[in-house]
Amino acid sequence: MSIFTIIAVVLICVGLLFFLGAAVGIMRFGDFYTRMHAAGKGDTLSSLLVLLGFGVYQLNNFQSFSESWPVLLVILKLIAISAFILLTSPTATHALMDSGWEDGIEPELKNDKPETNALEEDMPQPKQKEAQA
Amino acid sequence: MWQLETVLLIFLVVAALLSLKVKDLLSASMIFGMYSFVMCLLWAAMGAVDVAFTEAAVGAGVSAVFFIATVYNTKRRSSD
Amino acid sequence: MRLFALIAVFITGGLLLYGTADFPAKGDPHSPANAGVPGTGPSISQYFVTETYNDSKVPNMVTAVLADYRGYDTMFETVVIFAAGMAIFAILRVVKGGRNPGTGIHHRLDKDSSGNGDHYDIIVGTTCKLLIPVIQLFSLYVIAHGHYSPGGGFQGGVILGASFILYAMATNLKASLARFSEQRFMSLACIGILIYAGFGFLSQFLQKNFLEYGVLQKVLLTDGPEMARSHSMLGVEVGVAFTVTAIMFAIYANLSSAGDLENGKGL
Amino acid sequence: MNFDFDSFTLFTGIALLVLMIPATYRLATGPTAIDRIVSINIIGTKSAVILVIIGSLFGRVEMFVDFALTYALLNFIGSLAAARYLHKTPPARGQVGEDE
Repeated sequence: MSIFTIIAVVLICVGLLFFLGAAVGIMRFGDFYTRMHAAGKGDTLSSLLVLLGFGVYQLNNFQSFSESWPVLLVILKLIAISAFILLTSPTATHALMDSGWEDGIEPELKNDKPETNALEEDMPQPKQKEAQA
Repeated sequence: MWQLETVLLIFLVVAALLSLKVKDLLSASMIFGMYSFVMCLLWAAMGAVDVAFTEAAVGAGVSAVFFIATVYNTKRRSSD
Repeated sequence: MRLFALIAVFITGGLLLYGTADFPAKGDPHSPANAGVPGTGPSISQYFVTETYNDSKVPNMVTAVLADYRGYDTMFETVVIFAAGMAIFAILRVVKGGRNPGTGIHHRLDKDSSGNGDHYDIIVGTTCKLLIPVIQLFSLYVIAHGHYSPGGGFQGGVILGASFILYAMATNLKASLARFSEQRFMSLACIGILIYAGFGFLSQFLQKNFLEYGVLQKVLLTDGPEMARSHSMLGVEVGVAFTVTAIMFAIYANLSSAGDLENGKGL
Repeated sequence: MNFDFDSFTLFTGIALLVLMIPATYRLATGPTAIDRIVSINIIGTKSAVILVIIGSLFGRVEMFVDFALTYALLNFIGSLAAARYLHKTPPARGQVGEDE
């Protein structure tokens, strides 16, 4: 078991852990914006980690630059996929969040909860913006 | 490999049923996008790589956009 | 009535599942489709697997089957896509004057169509500005690399068309039509089919059958008919890609603006 | 130590598919349409990873990365189209979009 395999397994396992976090977040969180937070951040990072893990595993087949350039090409493409996910997934999250705000989805604020105690009432109220026209 | 295919087939059935159940046509077209995602994964798992590529390009890319553009110019809510 | 339909669906599905029990196993080399019926010689798939590389020097046999052995089929698939674009044009396109304001489909949209505020334009616009050249380059790779890896004219054309659609969604329909106008994409669609049919007619002029590329070595100046077939397949794929690109963008433009390309508000 | 990377890859793929279940749950019960669109976005990102996994199981990663790349690029277009749709139409709360 080479060093590349160990690094790949570690990267993939960490990626799966973040995927688990994103999955729990999208299932359990209370309102749309927090769910979006879990989805956008967790999924991007974890798919990045898993793809890079597979890229590191490909290094096992690498002997020399003259013979095994197809391996380098595969690794380059995996890095390209990671870069695109890194670029597109937050942008899509931003666009969807923005359209959700314009669509009239209210965020769940702290004083929406029924069980507000006296201590929380003293704290500064979160400012509620008007929806853009 | 067969474990992967079995789970994928279950997802396929779930996606097909959901896209029929949902009344909102925007959601239904997006769920149909999920159907084509899973279908593409199935083609790839069967080894039909060219078909999977076509499904990825057409199903994931443009057909969802066409459906949304059509819903945009018609009614959003399905009547049945 | 719904219960009756449900029962009918279950019976049909059960019959179909029962039918699949007789199928040969997946990838079975001794099934009739792969090994041929005993006593009738090798099957057609065996021929494709063993002889494709000798015939046309194309490693990806799916591309060879699509563009060479089944050339008619792919040509008329392209014509089907072209016909779909023409049908969208014929049904939706408003040629003169446009719809009356207030009676058209867009009367319920009281919002401004050009952008959704600065932050949207900056973030999504910048990302699309970075992405669109990469998508187009990748689609050209898919078209040109169809001989060696999955891909080809259809897939690459769809991706190229999707990049134009992405441009139209990042800015607006009018800006994208300024770059890829209706006249251009409609003529590009026709040019694609003409390229495909041109290869067929060229081989007919050289006293062979329609779409029999081997004879084109006199024109393409290649060494041997195999390389002529390979190069002709590339040309044919480029023709397919032209048509698919143009028709994808045409369908999007007509659908999203309800056929009113001049002053319609796209998605 | 005997470690089979292929079995580990298969396990990873099945684990990813199992982690799709919460997204599918949100897809089925999401209160608004945009929740569903977010979960579709997640499923699309996971699918690109699963394609690479299937390629690794076949031993032909160089063939499968091509359309994982296509997935990563084109998944964005669908989400952006849905976002544009929700931008361009008046707010839907209480009229359409809410299921049942």
